Amino acid sequence: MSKKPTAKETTPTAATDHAQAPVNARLTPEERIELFRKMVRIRRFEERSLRAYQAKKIGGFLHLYIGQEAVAVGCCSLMGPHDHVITAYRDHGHAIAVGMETKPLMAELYGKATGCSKGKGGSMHYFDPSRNFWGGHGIVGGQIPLGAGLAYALKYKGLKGAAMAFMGDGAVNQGAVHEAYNLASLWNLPVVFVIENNGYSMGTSQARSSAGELAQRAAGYDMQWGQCSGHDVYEVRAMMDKFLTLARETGKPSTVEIDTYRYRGHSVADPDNTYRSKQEIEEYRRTRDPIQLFQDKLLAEGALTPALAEQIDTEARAEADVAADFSEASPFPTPADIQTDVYWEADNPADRRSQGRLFFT
Amino acid sequence: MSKKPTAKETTPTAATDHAQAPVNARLTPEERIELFRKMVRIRRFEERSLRAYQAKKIGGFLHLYIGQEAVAVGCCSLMGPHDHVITAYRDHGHAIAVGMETKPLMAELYGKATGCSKGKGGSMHYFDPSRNFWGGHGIVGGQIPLGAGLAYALKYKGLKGAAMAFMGDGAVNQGAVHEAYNLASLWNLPVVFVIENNGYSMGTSQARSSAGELAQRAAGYDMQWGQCSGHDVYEVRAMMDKFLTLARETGKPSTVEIDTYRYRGHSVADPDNTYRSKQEIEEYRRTRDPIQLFQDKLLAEGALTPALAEQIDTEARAEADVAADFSEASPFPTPADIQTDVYWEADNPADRRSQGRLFFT
Amino acid sequence: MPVITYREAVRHALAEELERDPNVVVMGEEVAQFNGAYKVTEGLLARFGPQRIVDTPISEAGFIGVGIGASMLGIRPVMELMFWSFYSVAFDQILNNAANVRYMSGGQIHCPIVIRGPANGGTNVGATHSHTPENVLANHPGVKVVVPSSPADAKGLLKSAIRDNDPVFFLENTMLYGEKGEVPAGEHVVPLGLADVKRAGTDLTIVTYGRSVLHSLAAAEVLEREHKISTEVLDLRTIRPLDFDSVLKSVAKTHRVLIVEEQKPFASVGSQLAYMIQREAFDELDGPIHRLATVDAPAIYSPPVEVEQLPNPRRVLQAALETLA
Amino acid sequence: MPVITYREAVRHALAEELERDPNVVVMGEEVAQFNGAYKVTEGLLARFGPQRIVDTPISEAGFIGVGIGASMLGIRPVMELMFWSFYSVAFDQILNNAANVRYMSGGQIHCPIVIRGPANGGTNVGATHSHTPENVLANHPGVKVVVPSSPADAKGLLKSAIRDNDPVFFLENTMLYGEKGEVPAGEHVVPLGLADVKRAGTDLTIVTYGRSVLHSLAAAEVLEREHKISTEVLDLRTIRPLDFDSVLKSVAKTHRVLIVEEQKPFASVGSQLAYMIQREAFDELDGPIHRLATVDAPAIYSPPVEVEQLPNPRRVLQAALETLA
Ligand SMILES: Cc1ncc(C[n+]2csc(CCOP(=O)(O)OP(=O)(O)O)c2C)c(N)n1
Ligand SMILES: Cc1ncc(C[n+]2csc(CCOP(=O)(O)OP(=O)(O)O)c2C)c(N)n1
Ligand SMILES: [Mg+2]
Ligand SMILES: [Mg+2]
Repeated sequence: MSKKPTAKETTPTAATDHAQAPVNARLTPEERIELFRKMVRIRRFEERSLRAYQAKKIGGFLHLYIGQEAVAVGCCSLMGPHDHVITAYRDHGHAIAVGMETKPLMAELYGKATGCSKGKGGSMHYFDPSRNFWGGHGIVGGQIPLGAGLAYALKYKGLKGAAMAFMGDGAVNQGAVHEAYNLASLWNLPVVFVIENNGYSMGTSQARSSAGELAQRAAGYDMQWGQCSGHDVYEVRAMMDKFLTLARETGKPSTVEIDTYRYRGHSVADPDNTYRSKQEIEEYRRTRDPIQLFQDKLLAEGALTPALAEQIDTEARAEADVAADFSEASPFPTPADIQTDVYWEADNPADRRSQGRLFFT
Repeated sequence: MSKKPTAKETTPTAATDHAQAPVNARLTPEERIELFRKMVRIRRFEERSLRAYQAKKIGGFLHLYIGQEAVAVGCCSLMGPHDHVITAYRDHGHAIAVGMETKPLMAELYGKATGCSKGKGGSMHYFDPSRNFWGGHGIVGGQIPLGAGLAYALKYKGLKGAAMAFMGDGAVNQGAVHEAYNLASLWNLPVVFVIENNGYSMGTSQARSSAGELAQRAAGYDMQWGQCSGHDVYEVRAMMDKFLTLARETGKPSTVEIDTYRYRGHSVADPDNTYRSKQEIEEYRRTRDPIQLFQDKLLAEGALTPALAEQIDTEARAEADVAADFSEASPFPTPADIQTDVYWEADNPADRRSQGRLFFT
Repeated sequence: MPVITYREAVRHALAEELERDPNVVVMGEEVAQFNGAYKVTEGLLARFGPQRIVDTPISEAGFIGVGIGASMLGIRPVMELMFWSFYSVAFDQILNNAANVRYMSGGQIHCPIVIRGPANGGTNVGATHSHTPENVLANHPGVKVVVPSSPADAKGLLKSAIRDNDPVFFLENTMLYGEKGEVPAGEHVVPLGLADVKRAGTDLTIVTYGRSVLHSLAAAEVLEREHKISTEVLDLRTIRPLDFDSVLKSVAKTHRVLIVEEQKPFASVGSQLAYMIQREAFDELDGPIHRLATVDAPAIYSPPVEVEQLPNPRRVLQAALETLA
Repeated sequence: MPVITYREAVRHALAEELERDPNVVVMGEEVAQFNGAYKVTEGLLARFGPQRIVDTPISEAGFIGVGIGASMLGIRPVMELMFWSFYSVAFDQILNNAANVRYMSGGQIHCPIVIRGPANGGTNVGATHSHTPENVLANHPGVKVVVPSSPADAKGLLKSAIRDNDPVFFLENTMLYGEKGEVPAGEHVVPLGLADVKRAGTDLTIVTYGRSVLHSLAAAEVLEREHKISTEVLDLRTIRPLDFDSVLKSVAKTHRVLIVEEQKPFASVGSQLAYMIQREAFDELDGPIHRLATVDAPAIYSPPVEVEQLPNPRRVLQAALETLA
């Protein structure tokens, strides 16, 4: 079965040159290279994490973002000081895109105390509020009202910023998403709902899970919406800049559906043989790989040289290895750590105001 | 604040004469009178129940349907043997419209063992599966997936029928409703989602609770939708006939928004003085009362005479009084009844297959 | 001391905290323009304006999620659930997001959110509207659960709840909104996790909370008068954190325990108390711990029968006598 | 007798019931084309076709509601929750609609629906994916709750569940799917509400269910070998209805009780058992009932630490020795 209804495939976007969009045209060569570097770092980090998983260093799920890098990098590259991000469990790309270090990210996968969530969250639950990154959430769609809530706080405080709330194509069928749409539109909350449409929710193609066009559901809430390709980081930036600006300037929410693709199975446990063909994957890799496409563009632009591209890649691989070594060498949390980070009050005993037992046996 | 955004008010529907729609044109005078009688019986039943409530014969909530009678009567008058109904807590009208007797309905309000739910459900929880009426549900929006499930069963069994799932204008903001929309459209379930838009969810006007047009949200799920006036029983029938036929013939779902109005507060406990004006209510009563309008039509058509109208009203009042007397004379359930109707198995001990304790103290 | 209703006590706590801290926001269905479904928030919109007192659509998962998200960024939302029963449609937001986000982030986030509203039976609104979820809520580490029984406690505990940095679930009772009691004006703060001996006694301990405190006090009166039994009524006030030391102290005095709770019996708060008491005070017990709960069935509508389904003074009295038999 | 896995046992029960009754429908996320997230339903689509084996979107409230509605009209849906943890987004449908509709209709309706899926920790999937809601579910009268620990039980109990006319919530365990055991081929039905003595003993009763049965058996082995303690391991198998007579019988024999459960401790199934045992067998107890539960916190991710958060043979052993100390 093909990934999406055919109507979708014919959307003509190739004609526009998104490099000319002001938000891209004004990028310095260094900034362009930084976009490229982020995408490469994400990919090499994830490839390394996959090897660690195969070596049984990592438990639970590992949902790889490989193929989707231009989405997180494009979106997060637009963040100002009051812009915030929240996403689902496929969160490694966003974490690196907002600027988190790869060591604590890898260590989190290893379940180590040095992990970004102290080994308590795992792959699905990366957080870094200091970088305006609010997770990493495991329940499909559950993060979307929180994203609207971040926007609510921005508005309440009178800050000029926007929240980006990312979800997959399958998540749009969760009720909480729709409740959040209505609230955001009714209250003019500065949030951009970003649907990363990689064509599948686990083993279910979009056509088998969702009636109608995904982003268009926003219209039912009187909300602006757009669709774009997520294979081209320039296009992602051009589209997102429009809606982030709308949010920051007018407080109005929007929904953006970004067409993308994951090369790996849903998680590393997915045998990936029931719902799509090897050819489909290969076709995407060959013709629409966001890193390759951007590398070609930057080479053509002259911002990048083959040698620099090579160097960036080598550095990214080395960085991932360093992160893995760091993780390997780090200690696990202890059983005593199980009961920390549960209550703010228990973690701040000097400021505790309540009495009585917080924990039970 | 006016009831709805002005855009809505201007929808021109008055021009069409819905009496000429085939589904209405073919009605015999007796059938027309029966529609009228049902509406009158609902109103008199509810007025009587209000008096009983004021006399403290009834506990809990009492959500009156007065003003909305043409919706339930119009919709349910189209039911064939395989058509089903489910609705929310404002359910007296639907119960009478599907043919339930008023005695057990009134007795349910009195909390008597002779009530349609044996005094266990109360006003919000009327049920009569023998008449394809599946309640009466208290959690806003919670009944809508069940309605889609009734349609699922019809389809599974290969029966030619449709389910009508009624909800209020406030209920459309519940996530479960949207999940049901998507499932119904994706799976072609023969269900008509009926939004009874009386302009308010409790004390909140539509404009303050919902972004966009209500019925139009269906479009996001590739579902057909329509809007009509609920003040004219002929119009309700004309619109619903179209979508019920669509459901029965093709299995396709749809959403219909019916414009209506309640004269009473949200429930009898609502002081009804914070969100709308007395004039607004009076204006509706004077110009758009569904019973008055239909009476005028039937008088003009010659199907009804003033004397017959009078007689129908007198009979309806008498019927309500009889129902109240019946309820008054009926016994309450006993404390022992608290634990019946919990488990099918406990109620059918001869067929019980499980062992162990079902109840705890 | 001024005598006010439980409803007013809650309202005063809200008003005072709104006054004190500009980050406090009251949000919920009908809380503003309609003055609250149970009039708890009456007058707050007029006084604090629509930015602080916010009406929401009927989207509990959505708006509670918004509150949680906002709380992560430092807003202190006090959300009203018109009935706590409606937590059913917001369960994921409440018990995955609010309860877990601190943990999953390794302590980087805290959610200073309060969710409040009535959670009780006795008003003939049937099974879907009569849930008493304190057991389900308190089952989840990371949250706090408060069930005040008197106007003074309602005010003092709500003020603590709003100032608390963890998610606090505050369970009121529509049957108590009209109850009156003395409440200190102005700053009156009752810490979470502190039980209160509502009546001292020596023969029997009734451990209880919420409206069942009133039934227990009424029964204790009769036990004293007609049966010469001296009953201690211990009001837990907070379910989590739990002041279990006060329970142990009372048990060490009376050696007989009856737990009274408006809860469905299976895996209730009372079940938990019974486990803890027998575990930590086994040798103090002169007989088995008894428990009086809601009669195990969905809530019945029929008004006179619902009275018999719930704890009531007659049922408490009978259970107390059985406990001592 | 054939030796098959727990996964296969569940699958066989599904297949046999699909075969037996044309109204049985299997529905859930990825159950058909993907063969099930945990491969429980593997091959069913090929055998029974897309009308009987139905893939759903990620809309738990929606599709479970659809299942409940369909069950009211006589379909017998067996719904898979990919994880029981996702009941959080379908809570209202499950515990208001399925649990209450019979009652609120005065017994006119029944819902022969089964909801099944894994409910367990131990797979390092973190707090949101590791809920064990049997206490929350069983708290609600009107529902039945089953937690099989062995392949034979899984098959026999699921067949009973599918034939049952009340809503049955069937909690499997991803950590057990690969466990093997003897399972009768064909018709093998275990009635709900019947506990099973998985090991007989005289010094200590361990009351348990689900995967904790395996840990308890492992600990019992060591207790026997190294401490000369004879331990009875009673597997409840069904939480509601509850075979409490078997519990009483065992307590009357051993006089010492340890409850082992993979549950957050507050208001757990174990709490309920403890209340009931001390209430009905007070004089049989030679010491307090002990309970070993999950360490009270959201589920930690870190793999080696999660092992210590859950019951495990070492923790059971230690708790058993403490119980007898
Ligand atoms: C409420 C809920 N239901 C089911 C799941 C299991 N699950 C995890 S990811 C997933 C697929 C989601 O697909 P999509 O939203 O398209 O995101 P993608 O994985 O493609 O990034 C499912 C079914 C879950 N985590 N939460
Ligand atoms: C989930 C949930 N939230 C809130 C309520 C309380 N409540 C009952 S009716 C109602 C208003 C519903 O309005 P609408 O859907 O327009 O129906 P109407 O009353 O106008 O018929 C509210 C808020 C509820 N019963 N369930
Ligand atoms: Mg996807
Ligand atoms: Mg309405």
